[in-house]
Amino acid sequence: MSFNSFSEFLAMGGHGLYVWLSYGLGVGVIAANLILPRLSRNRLLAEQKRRLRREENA
Amino acid sequence: MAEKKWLPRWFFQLASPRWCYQITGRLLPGLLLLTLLLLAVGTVWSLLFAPADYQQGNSFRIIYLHVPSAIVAQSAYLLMALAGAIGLIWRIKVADMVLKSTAPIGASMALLALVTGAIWGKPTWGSWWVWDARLTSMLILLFLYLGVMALNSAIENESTAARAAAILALVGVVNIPIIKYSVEWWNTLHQPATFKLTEKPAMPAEMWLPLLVMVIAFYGFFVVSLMQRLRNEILWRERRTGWVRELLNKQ
Amino acid sequence: MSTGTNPGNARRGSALALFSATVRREFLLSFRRKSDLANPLIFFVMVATLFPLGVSPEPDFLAQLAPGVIWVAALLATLLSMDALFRSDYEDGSLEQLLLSPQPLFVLVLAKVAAHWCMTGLALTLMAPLLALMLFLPADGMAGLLLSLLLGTPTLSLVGAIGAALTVGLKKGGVLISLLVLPLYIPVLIFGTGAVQAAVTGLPLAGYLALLGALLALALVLAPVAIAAALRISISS
Amino acid sequence: MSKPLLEVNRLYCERDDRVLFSELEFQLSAGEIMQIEGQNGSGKTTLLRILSGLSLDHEGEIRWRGEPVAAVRERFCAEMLYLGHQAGVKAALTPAENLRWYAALQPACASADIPLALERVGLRGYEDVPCHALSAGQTRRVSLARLYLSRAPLWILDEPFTAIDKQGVAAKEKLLREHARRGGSVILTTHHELAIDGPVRTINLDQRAGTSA
Repeated sequence: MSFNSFSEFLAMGGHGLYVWLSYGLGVGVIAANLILPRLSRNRLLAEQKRRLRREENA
Repeated sequence: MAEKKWLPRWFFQLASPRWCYQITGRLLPGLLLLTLLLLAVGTVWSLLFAPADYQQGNSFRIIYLHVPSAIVAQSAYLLMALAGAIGLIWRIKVADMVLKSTAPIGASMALLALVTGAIWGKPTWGSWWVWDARLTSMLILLFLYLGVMALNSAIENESTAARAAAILALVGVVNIPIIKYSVEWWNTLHQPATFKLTEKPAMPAEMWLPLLVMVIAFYGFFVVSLMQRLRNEILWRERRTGWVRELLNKQ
Repeated sequence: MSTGTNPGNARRGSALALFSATVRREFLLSFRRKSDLANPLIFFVMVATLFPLGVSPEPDFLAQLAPGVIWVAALLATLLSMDALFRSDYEDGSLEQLLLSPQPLFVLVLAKVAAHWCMTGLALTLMAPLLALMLFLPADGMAGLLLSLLLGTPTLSLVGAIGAALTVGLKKGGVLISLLVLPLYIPVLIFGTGAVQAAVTGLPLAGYLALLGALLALALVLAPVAIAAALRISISS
Repeated sequence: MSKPLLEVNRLYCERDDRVLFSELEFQLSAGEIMQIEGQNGSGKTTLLRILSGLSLDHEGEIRWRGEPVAAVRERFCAEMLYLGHQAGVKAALTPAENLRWYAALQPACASADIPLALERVGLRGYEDVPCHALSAGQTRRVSLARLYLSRAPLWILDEPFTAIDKQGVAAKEKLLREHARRGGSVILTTHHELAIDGPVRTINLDQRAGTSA
């Protein structure tokens, strides 16, 4: 453990802004990359199911 | 070869995306779990337990994001070019889809590497951007990714788009070493070497071990994200085939 | 009437004839449309004019800027002219005939790029001293400027032609081509300006020129293959 | 002449989510004329582009003189003449200059025949007029003059008679007939009723459209 207290951990020895900004962005980019394909998969499946129904009715 | 005579060729070509879809479907949950675990361990380790650098202080911890994303961004380009070559030579549809799916992930990794590099630069160099050789090469890599993505989306016919993007990716991969070399050279001409991003002589184990974990975690993340996108792409391209219809009906 | 003549012998002799026929055709086409010929050159001068106006007319300052400005202007002018390389051939169907020739495609492609370079890259190189004067480039740098442009612009044409071939089937190809090609131009730009700066400060030029030559050799070998493949792909949809 | 010149096996092609044709099979022997029929958008042009080797986006096999086209591409290109939708004529060049470049592309064409070919399509006296000064029909005839230059056995012609007047069409039909009699073969699309005595095979693409399994 490199820190003695939680507030010290947050402060990161004065570099808190930079470190937390970076990690925030990192989490954001990774989460976006994992979640967006999932959303587009759901959209794709719904779309294709609708198309299938349309074709069967036609 | 014998049965190839009476089965149409496209049957064999269809077989492989389907197989690919199924195998990735089986691998994906486990890999996702493993990746999230590694990411969590790596993040906690690098933020809490890794020692601060004696010169850079705690801003050194940004390296644990910057280096893995930079490594993945570069490897992803290699993979993309490889997939492009395979797609061009053997006309394998899945390779085309891998190429298309890799580009956005690689681009986002390059972007992350750039932004974290810039943020790291503020406390270290005193400004948000320095024309450091590594950052500049990464910026150019991002441009190359954007070019491949733009070309892929500009051409409507999917197989034409994939082949064109493959050519561009191959041209890019020939150029990357040249670009890197030229940028490094330019950098030494114009800037006295000060702090180099991630050029540590003999990093102690408590520093590079979490870095290793993060690199592996990022590779895992890349594979998971690639599989997700690839599966979407397969579903889309194969949407009129029997097995996708079945799959849709089952759900 | 079947094949009749022996195509093997005819083919070997005619690749060279085809090269010169294509170069001649390209020249003829450009001289019949003189405005296309002049446009990149005018652009070249205009960009160079913008810098003193936008930055500062101070001679010392401009002299420092000159190598980079001239090289960037040459690079952009080449890029600007690239889109037209295959476009008119694509629109009137000549490109189809070109692709259906039994002759090796890279010869044809090389001929087109060579002709294109003569009318842009070479012309830009010959115009460069004028810009060097306008931007107060020290006289010592002139040789470096001319030699580096002479060796560098063919690479720009070859690499740009890959972009042109990839985007020839697209309506909005003009913008896309710069996005694809500009990152690939960076090494040429770095070594080109490096050569000029070395010449200005009296350092030896040979290393830079050798590197530019190496880039050109690599482009000469690889680019025609890529251009030919890209053309086949672009026309196939 | 027992072996067919061109052999098409299980050709499958889709464009924009639509199957244009699947399981298309035919053989073309020397001396045959084949007309591709179908409504607009049925894939006539696409089929001709596939046969000529311009379009790669298809599945199935095409053989030239018994060998896969991709393997004998150079020979196939030397023995094939393709006339596309666009004339392939440069507006800034004169008819003679256009044909000279074409002759350079196709070594089987003799550039010495160019004046004769231009005379046959009725462009005598226009040799040194830039093509942008010619009418649409005249421009089309410049590209048709290739038929008189070419010694290629296979002609693939996409709407060769557009913008050509009646007499011109009759002359071209005669030319096709002669070409077939000399042992050449032709694949063409046209909106005209072909008036060629002798057998003309037809393939109708409207009946070929199907769905993929």
